[in-house]
Amino acid sequence: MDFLQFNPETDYKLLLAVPLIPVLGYVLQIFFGKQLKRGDILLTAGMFTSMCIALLMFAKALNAAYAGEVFLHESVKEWGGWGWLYQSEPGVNLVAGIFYDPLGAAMLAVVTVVSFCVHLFSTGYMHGDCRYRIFFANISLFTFAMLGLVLSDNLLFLFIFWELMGLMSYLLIGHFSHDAKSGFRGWATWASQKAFMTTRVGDVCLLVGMLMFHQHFETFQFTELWSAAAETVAANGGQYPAWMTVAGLFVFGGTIGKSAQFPLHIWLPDAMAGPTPVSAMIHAATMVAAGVFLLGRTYPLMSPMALEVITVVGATTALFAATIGLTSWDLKAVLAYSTISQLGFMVTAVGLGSVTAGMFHMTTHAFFKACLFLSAGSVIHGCHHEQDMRLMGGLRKKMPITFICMFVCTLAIAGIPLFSGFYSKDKIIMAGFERVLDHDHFSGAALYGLVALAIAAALTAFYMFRLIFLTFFGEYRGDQQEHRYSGMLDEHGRGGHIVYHDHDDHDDHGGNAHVPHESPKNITIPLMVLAFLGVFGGHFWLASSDPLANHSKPWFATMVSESTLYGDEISGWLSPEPHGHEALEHLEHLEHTAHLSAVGTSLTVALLGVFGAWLLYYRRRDIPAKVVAAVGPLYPLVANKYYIDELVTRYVIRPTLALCRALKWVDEKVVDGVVLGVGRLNRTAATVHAWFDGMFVDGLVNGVGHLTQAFGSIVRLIQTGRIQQYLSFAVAGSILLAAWLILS
Amino acid sequence: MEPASRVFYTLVTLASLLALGWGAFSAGAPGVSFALFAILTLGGGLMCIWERSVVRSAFSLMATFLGVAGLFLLLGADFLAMAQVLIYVGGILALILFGVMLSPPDLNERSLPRVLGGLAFAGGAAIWLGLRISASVTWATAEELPPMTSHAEEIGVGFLSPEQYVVPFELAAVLLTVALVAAVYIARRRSIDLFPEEDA
Amino acid sequence: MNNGNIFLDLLVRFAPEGTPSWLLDLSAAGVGVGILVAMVSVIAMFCVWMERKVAGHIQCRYGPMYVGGWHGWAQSIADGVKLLLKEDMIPIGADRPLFVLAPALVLGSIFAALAALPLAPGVFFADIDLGLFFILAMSSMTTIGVVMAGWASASKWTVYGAMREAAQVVAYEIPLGISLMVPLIVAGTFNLNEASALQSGWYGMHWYIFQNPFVLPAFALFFISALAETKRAPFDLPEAESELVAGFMTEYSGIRWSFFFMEEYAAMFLMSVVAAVFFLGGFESPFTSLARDVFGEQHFLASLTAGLVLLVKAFGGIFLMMWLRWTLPRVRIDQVMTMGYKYLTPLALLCVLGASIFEALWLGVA
Amino acid sequence: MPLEAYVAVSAALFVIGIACMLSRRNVLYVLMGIEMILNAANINFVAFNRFSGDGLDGRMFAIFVIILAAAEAAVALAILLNVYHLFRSVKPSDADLLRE
Repeated sequence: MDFLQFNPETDYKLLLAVPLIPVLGYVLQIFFGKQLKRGDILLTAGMFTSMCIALLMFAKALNAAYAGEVFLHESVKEWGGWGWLYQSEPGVNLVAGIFYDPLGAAMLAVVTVVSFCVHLFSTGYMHGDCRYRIFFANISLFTFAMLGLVLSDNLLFLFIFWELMGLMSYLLIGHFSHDAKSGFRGWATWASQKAFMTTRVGDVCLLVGMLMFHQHFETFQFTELWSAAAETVAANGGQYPAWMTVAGLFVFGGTIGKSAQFPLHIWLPDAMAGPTPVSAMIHAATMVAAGVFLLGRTYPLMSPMALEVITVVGATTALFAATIGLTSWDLKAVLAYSTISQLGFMVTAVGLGSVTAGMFHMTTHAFFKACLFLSAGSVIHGCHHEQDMRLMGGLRKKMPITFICMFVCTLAIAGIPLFSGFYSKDKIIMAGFERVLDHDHFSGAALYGLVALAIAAALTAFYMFRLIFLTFFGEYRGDQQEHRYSGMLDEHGRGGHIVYHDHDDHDDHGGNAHVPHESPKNITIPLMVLAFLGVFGGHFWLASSDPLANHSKPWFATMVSESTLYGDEISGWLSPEPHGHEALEHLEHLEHTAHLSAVGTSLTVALLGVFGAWLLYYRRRDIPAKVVAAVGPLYPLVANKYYIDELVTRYVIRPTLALCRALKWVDEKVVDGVVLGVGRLNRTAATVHAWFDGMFVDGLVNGVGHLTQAFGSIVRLIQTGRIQQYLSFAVAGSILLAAWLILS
Repeated sequence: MEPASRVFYTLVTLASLLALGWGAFSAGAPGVSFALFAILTLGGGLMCIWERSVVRSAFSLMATFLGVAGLFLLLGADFLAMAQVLIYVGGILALILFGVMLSPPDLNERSLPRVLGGLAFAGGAAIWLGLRISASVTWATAEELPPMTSHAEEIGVGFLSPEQYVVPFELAAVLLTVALVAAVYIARRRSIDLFPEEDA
Repeated sequence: MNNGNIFLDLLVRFAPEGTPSWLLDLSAAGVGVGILVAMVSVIAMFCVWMERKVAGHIQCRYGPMYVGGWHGWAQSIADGVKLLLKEDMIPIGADRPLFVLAPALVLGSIFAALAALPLAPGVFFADIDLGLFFILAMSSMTTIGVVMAGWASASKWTVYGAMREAAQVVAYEIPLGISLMVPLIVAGTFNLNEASALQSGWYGMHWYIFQNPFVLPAFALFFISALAETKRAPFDLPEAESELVAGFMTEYSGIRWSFFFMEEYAAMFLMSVVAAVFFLGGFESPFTSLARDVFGEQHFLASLTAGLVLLVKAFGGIFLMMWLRWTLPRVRIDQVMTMGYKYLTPLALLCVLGASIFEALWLGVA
Repeated sequence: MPLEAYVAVSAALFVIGIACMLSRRNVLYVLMGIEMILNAANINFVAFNRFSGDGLDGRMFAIFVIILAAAEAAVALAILLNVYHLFRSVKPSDADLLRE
């Protein structure tokens, strides 16, 4: 199959087309959108095209991977990049280019598929929205930013798209802030600002780290950065220099902000103020994935010390967010905290030294989390924008398709075997065991990470099944009005911003407005697609002529490994091959043990969690209340998300504002005073100067003028303004001249 | 007709008859032709000065132009003669008539002493100087002149050959273009008015 | 300048010995002028009759049918007699000398122009080297006559008509002259006889419009400009009868009025002949060629054929002008100006450029 | 005719042109006077050219003078119309704003 072979002549054009189609659609939509009857067709079709191209390229990549080829396409080297701020001398040489490696291939496919599904879903979900067209335009540009980020071959352009994504998340989370009828209006404004400002902290860190690396390595290109890092470390005697740890941690700061790691996770739960499709995009494919993707790109730059910090932060996030997920009643909030928790898994995996596992989890998570969010959206849509799980229940019968989709994705996220999440989570835990069991590489951080992840995995299974049981099993509680508005306000800790709206302004489904119903096809079809991918995304064996031959080789592991990601040279430097028969045997033994332990652990924790949820929220519904009573003040602490928002408000925002006021005072009193003083001094000097000017300079000039006038008044006696008089003079003069010439 | 005009035109007629007679006497048929064209030229000019109506003056100018064209013919410059008729009569005179008709017809005064004095003084001086110049160099006499031929082709070649007049020719083209553009620019109506109070 | 004039030749042949040469010249000129006047009168009368018939048939009627019998052929003669017998009126406020001079100037200048026309190869009044230039110069003088007539009549209508005439003719002289330069580039001569003789190839069909691709558009431009120059519809603004009574000739009547009338038809004839000579082959046609072959180069019948061919071409042009007059509506004065200055002049210049380039590069002249 | 005759006519025309320019109080007369002066000059050019041999210079000069006269007439007329528009007068003595 020739078309599944890489063709260097045309591939870069196809790859360029993938991000350019959405941005072109954006431009058309913004400038000419009013000419289109419907606001969605253009961009959805564009996204579909983009997805098809990305999938074609993905198929090529997969084909190459199964054939055992290592591929790494860099436009700068292969096709010639786009020179930007290029100088012939070394210095700031910026060449924008495309970087297509296995990770990029996977991400490109995931992003386009999820984005297309979200587009399709939005045509149903956002129906009737007053800024429908703008919504589609923004979501396309959002996708463009992520695609550009994935394809960037250097840190600077990655940063540019990173910032563009920040802007788009701001616009999309705040989507409802322009909708006067929306109950989310105030909250959306607030949440969008919060997301923007919070991620900005991380972005500044990333910028600082980026510039530190550029200062030392004089490049932004990933491949050059990696080899420069290898050379530097080798020159330093195998030890990472201290500045690399610092710079790596700064870069990781970007990930903390973007991927909602502790303590900058606070923006993500609030991001659900935006429309549900936006949440799906942010949680699955774009925003938070960007942070993890950044880690994947910069992994070779991270020193062991930095990686330990990363492990600790990731594990803490995973565990901490999972506990919050236990107590939340809001359907989307549970999913939001589960995202934070899963992101913690990914970050921990990178910290534990298994980039493959982290990226794998990111990919599978993208599918099932997108499906979960869209299902939640479907549920919310079906329940007329009700989000409280206490007001749901029994929806299994009423929304069968949504239920099935959500259920299989819950199985996936809970880590049930044969579902994609199991494979990726299992790989992360296995990475942890490898580090813990290996005496050479043991560290406390790794042990902490392993334990935290195991607990978090159990909690994940628990709260996810809690969600399923609350939402889909039991009796429908939507008509129990006493639950409405109760307990919701403290749910988000800032009830003032939440006004749960009861509007059915686009209730075109007919019938009883309060009876949940299945969503229309353009909502369920993306669900089914994503559910399919959520189930099987972990162990695809497509692109191979013989499916059975490769059934035990998950595509991701085949495609993405450290050697395919960073090249053999760099990966060899990162984890040197063991030498000697003994060492090799030891390694095999270690792997075997780790594998068994990991499978055992993940199975145990998953089943434990599922069983707990079944017990507490299906079988014995009285237990949760008793538990709450038993733990005492612990429950409000967790339910209020450990008061992090309050802490941030008190210890970060208020001091910042105080500082600002102080600076303002300095500016007004001191700086302005100096400036005004200089101005007064100038005025005084100018007065003196003006006096001099008026007396002497003007006197001179006027004197010349008067002199000229005096002469002019004499000359004007013959300047009568009569043309004919001049003519007579001329004639008389010429006659005299001629007479003189002749007579002389 | 006012008495002064009668006297004036009688004098002009007498002078014309004298000139005709002198021409016929001195040179026969060519002399008559010359005298006719000279009378046309000068008579038109005199009438132009004399007539009170500017329109009549303009029309009398046509006689001058035609007379000059005739003189050109006698001098063997046929191309020039026709260009004279085409440009002066068909173009410039039409433009002047246009100007006459676009301007007010209220200026009919003429200063007789100034006309006559100017004519007498300047005429005496100029004729004397002209004769003096022509006498100061030895010129070919009318009988020695080469036969007259048409010079249109010669003039055309002269215009285009780089050794001769191509630069002045191109300059003249540029001048004409500039003049026409300038004329259009100047003549277009614009909003400025030096005496706004008089508009009321 | 008058070498080759057949009248002079005849006079020289039959004159008694000792006759002064200037007398011979003068007599030849007189004879020529007499023939010219007669010719113009006949042409004008025929054109008047023809115009009436053409107009009649275009408007689905017959036109004059009674005077003289066959299709009213004597109608123009009757009209002419009537005009000659009418009282010659001059308005009180008119400027008498100019009023009298104007029709004479108009007719005289057109006669002067006609003097350069050849009647047949070798038969002409004046074989002027700069024939075309002469024709243009002389016909431009009619403008002055028209303006003079308009002003001398001391009437609003006439002054308006005169102004329009001046503006229109000055405007259209430019494209007229420039479009004539295109065949001049091909011909290389101003002389009408020579220009006609140069088209004798291809059995008399080697016309200038076939020699250079830019002559045909130039011909169209020339024809339009000629319509405007001769004040013919749709450019008959100086005498627009629905707006200005009769334009510059409102106050004229009788014989003076007929002068203007004759001038108009003489000018049409003049322009048609110029068009025929400089665009449409002049004397040359397959018939001319055939007649020359049959009778011999210098034979009287060959010359007659050539003259008739030119006459037919000229009347073809006149017929086209009449056809247009009775078909097209009159345009407004601003449209006339716009067309002349904005379209015809640049197009004519383009034609000159194209023709020069064609001659220089394609044919390798220069 | 001898050269003197042409020169005399030219001189007389020149003088008439000067008188035309000076004696009338209308811009148009100035214009007409200029044309006469140019014509007088042209007669001289052509006459001296004819009587000095078979060169072209004189006639060429005359042609350029005619070209110049055409350009001058166009511009002058435009100026005249503008002056009339501005001053409501065609007297050259009225257009004396610069005098002040």
